[in-house]
Amino acid sequence: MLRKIKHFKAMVDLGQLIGKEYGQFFEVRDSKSGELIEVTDVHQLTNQFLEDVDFGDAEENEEVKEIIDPVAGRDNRDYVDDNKSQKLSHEEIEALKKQGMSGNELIQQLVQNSETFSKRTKFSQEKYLRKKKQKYQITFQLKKPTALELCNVYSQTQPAKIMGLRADSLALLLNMANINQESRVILLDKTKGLLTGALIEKDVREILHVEFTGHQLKLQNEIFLEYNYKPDKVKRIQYLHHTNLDQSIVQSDSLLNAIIQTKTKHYNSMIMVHEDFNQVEMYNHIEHLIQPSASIAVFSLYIQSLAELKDHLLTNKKAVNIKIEELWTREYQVLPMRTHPNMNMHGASGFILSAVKVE
Amino acid sequence: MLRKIKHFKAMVDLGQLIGKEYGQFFEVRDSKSGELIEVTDVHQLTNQFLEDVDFGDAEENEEVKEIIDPVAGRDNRDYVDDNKSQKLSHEEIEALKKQGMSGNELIQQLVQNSETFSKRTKFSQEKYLRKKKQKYQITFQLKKPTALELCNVYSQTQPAKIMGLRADSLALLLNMANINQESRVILLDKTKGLLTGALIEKDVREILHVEFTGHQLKLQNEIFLEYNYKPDKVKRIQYLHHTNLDQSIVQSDSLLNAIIQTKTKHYNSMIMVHEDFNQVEMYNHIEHLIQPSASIAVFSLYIQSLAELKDHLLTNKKAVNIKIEELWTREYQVLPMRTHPNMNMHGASGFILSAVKVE
Amino acid sequence: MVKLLEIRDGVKTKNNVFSYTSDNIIREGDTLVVFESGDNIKQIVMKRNQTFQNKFGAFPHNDIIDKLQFGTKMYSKTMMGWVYILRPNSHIYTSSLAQRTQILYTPDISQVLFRLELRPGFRVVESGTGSGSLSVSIMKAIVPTGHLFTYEFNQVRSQRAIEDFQRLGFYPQNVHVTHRDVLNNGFLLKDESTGEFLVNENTIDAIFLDLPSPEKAVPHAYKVLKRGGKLCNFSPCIEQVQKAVQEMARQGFYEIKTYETLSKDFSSSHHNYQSFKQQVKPTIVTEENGNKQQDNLGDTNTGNLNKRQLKQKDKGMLVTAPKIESRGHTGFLTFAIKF
Amino acid sequence: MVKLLEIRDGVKTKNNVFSYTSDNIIREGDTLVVFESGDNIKQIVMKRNQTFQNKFGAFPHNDIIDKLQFGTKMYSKTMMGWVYILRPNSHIYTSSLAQRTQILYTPDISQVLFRLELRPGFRVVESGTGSGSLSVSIMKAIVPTGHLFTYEFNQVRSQRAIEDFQRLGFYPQNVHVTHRDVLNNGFLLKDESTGEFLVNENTIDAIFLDLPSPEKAVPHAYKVLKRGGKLCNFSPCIEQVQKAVQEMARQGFYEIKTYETLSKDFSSSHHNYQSFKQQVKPTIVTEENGNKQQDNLGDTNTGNLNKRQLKQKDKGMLVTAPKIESRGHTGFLTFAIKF
Repeated sequence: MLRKIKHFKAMVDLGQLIGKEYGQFFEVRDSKSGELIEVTDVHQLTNQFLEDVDFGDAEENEEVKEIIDPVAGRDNRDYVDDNKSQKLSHEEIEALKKQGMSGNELIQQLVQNSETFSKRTKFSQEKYLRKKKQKYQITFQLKKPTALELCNVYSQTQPAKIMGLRADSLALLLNMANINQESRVILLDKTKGLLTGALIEKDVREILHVEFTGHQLKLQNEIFLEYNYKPDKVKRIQYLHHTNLDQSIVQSDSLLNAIIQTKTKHYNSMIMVHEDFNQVEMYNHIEHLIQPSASIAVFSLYIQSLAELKDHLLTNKKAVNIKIEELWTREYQVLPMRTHPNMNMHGASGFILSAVKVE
Repeated sequence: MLRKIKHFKAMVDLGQLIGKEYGQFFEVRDSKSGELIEVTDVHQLTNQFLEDVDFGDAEENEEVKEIIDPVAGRDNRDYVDDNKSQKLSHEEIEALKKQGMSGNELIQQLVQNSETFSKRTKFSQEKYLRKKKQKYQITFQLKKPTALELCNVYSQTQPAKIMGLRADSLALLLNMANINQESRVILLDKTKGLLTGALIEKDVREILHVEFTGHQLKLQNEIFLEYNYKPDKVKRIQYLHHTNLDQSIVQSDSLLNAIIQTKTKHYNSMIMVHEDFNQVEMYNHIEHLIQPSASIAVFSLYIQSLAELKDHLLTNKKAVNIKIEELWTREYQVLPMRTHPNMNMHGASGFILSAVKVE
Repeated sequence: MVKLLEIRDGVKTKNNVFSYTSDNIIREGDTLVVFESGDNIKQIVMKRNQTFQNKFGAFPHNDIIDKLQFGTKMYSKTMMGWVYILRPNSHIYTSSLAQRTQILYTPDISQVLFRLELRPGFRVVESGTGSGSLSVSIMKAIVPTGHLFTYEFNQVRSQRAIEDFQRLGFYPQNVHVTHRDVLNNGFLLKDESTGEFLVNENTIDAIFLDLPSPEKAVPHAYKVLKRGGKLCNFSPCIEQVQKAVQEMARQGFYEIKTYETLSKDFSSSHHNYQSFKQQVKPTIVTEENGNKQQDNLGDTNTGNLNKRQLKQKDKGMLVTAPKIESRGHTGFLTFAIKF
Repeated sequence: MVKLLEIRDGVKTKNNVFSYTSDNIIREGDTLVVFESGDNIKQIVMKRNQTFQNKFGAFPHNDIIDKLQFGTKMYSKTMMGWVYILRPNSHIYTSSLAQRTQILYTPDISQVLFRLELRPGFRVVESGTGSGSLSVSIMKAIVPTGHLFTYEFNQVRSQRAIEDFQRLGFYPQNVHVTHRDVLNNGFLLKDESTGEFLVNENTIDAIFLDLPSPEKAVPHAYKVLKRGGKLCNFSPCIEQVQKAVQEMARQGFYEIKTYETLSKDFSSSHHNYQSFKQQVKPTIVTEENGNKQQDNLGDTNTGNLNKRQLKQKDKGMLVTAPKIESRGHTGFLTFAIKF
């Protein structure tokens, strides 16, 4: 999975990445060759947390103050011209960027055109370079396609593909379904396989994926394929179309009947992220396959759907410990003198019903 | 309005308060006479904000550190015995409290039984007294019965009486209804008059209170009466039972007909906090009295009710700028080294529909 | 620009943008809101012989003035389309400003008005003026007899505010705009011609601060507030709040309370589920600006007839969901009372 | 206490409290949950000849062991009432602990498990152990081959944790409990008998901190984590977060992200409105623990017949509302990755 690649102006041969480890950061050394170099200084990535911190093995400290940003106000006071001795104008820098010059080359230009760089202490020079790298250098990271990473990508770019599932809701869903390496899961999944993949990641024993749509498996599994699982992991998944659970069909087909028999009260977890049909009808359709005391977790964007399901389970005494909850998750910017919750948030966590099946 | 009076063990003659100003704080000087004294040192009330701050005209500072609380951890680390030289045991102090001793007397006891009090600097003595006063002295404040104060009291103690309205929601409701001194308001109020009083507070010109229940006005106005408004303010309110708006009744009664005629398209604000009936039906019942371009604001504990009303207004093109929103308000503890959102919050703000009527 | 005068309780009151008129007719000089959609709200001032243009065509002011009521629909000259013409309320006024600059939003404004307990007759101080969005809401609450003293660091913004307040009918009788750095110079204010204090010590009922270093303004605020007067501070960063709160306690404020308020917007739609018996595709009917749109979620096109039948019989389950794009933070509101 | 062994992928796996059994029958030594209501959840261990007592009477273990399935209803000896006997899941386990001590709650636990990307085989460090609520959830995620090293400052708590983990089938094969002040002594750990490192530098996949001065533990955490290993810190106060975050950046963590997660619980009920035509009193049917209750909102008693008819025909509008009493804050979760 190579995200952020679209940010580059330079042509980069991704073949360079083969053999590299997940988690490594790279930047473009120069724009012509597109050669990638590995980032080795972590503080280049986290400079903003450290603006007024003395870290590393610096010997001199007296120049640090000169490049501290003032407290961010709401009136753009956080803009500070910290480079008055820079001979390149803002417009010239922008022009160089437009020409496709790599961040690395741009910073070399800035250093050469700085009247004071050579007069700085070594510590101050390092700090200057880190700041400039964070500003001009585009770095990217090789990430392993995990449920967390895939969920984050899709919820930011194509939330409809994964039924609006957010990372925090997926986290709660998996936990309320008590997913662990012992789980046998009956799954009603319309997240293109994001959820199925998350279960495989937890090394569950067995998955019965009940299909409620007539589309090709490949389309339905678009995201599942991005996990790149080996075949031995994938074979734990069984797919079954919901019509094969119709009583009339099951009874007339002795082979199907035998299979269904072995799966009756077999599954100790049930997860539903699907609402093409009424969720009460969907639940009733697969209910007989769920073991008593199994953990049930259902996601919906609409509280109305879950309220109906809760009402059904409660009225018919089919479950206990039934709970409908909505998560509220917000990221915080924790920076020196500029700590506040992020100004924008994903406002739709959806709703999660959890319960324990009883008889 | 004298809240907190129940906290006292001593009998206190409230007659002492007559002639005092709203906003003043009092404490009981001694438990026998129940004599009240006015609090004159604001820092006694706000000591916790100032624990490690040098304020006032203190000349010495060196002893301040001795009484600083450590950072609050989650394991009761915020408990500190700052008075090892106190001869009274915790049990003895509790016994004195149970005897009905006033906080003021108790603190005098503590001072007399402290081995180190007299050795402290004047600044340190003041700080000690402030801390003890905040801990043992019950202070209370004379507050004017305003919409804000009444809403806070009822939402904490009897939320059902005011339909679950929270101060922040009431604030938004009034603002979305564009309430100002020019407003003519048609009001469907089941908050026992909390809302009616809030409108009088804003000095609105005219209120038509449409009643939908058959109860006595006095019961319905239980909270309104606590505002203690003068008659000239109250006379701006007209009460009308909803049955008097039925077309059949209006047409057969020429006097009523004449009144209703003058009120047709008369009101430039409509507020509804009432759901004994379907809110769509209630709205349709009074709709003809609302001026085009009037601001509409409806509160409900249930989003389902407002969704129906929104659907009705939208489908029939009765309003524009229709919005359903839910507030999320949280208080923060902002104390030195112990800043965090409050651990408990009122989770049910209810929902507010706002719109502008059009024709 | 002619403003009507009304008599109220014996006091002559000049009308402002929110004033009531029983005939509801639009007059020359009125500011009105042209509402195309929730995302497209414009303010215009009625002037004879002018014309408002949008994608639907021309809307001559002469066809509005003395003819149309607020809250009605108006077709363009070519009948290509229509807009609603509305009397501004403070929320719509704020929304129309939000489209051009960073402002305090309605949920926060509501809290400020209510928790400062503003009412007619109050003398209020505000800094900075900014876009004037909060100023207008404050004035809504304190007219006809109250007065707002608003201070702005930026001269261009303060000049623009004067023009806006004049157009809306608040200036000069209800507001005084001062171009000043209050962090260094405080709020004391003299009338330049008479030398009399406009803002003196212990004379202000309520004060609102939205400044980069609020702790520096707190002592100035304490000075001009009455005993029992209320302070409200708005700051986006927690460090600003911490400093301001400590300074409030030090100065002698009490009941120091810090809140954060967010608002969550909900969309609603009719969600039609498939049925096991009758395999109908799910249909989501969403609404936007009053125009019904249909949005098929599935990929195959089955059972159109059934779908239409379903719609006629039953519009499906009415469902609501919060919108994904939402504001995560605006700022912290700290309230306090002068002892 | 006899534990069944299962063969999985050739590895003998000792069962734990969450293990699956295809017959679902309760055996001696099993920990089960007695569910009276959402507010009354108890854990008990099955032992022959013992009896569980509650307000409904006696429930002899001998009538359960080898006889009843998890997830079924059991009547008391006297038939006075019944309970559900459930297999614990990690959420119910956490809820039952919440009734006796301050713990990390399920929404936060879910975030920790998912964002640390725990999976079978992981070697995880946790401090402090506390009530062991998070420990059990971590072990759920990393068994059968993973191992948790949990450190606790308080000796009584660490001893109690060992007993709990043993009863639940995790100790000693999946967890090592150490009584230690990690702020001063770090996480390096040797096997006392062999002298071999149990926790050595660069060997840990994930680490969780819940400590009063987390910034002091961050350097120790950096030392034992693998490259790419993940750190999670939980702190209630923003000042602790600020210090910890700065120390993380200083040590060489990246992707430092701080979140706050709250969960809002919803109740649901059937709300019956009055009708203008047929003046019936509003009835709210609420549910609690599966028992239907009726709660009349009005004060006069009219139309009982109509009310009953209404109920039969139409249960009213199904409405939901968040509960008033709700948690406003637990703590901030900060995640970071070792470079």
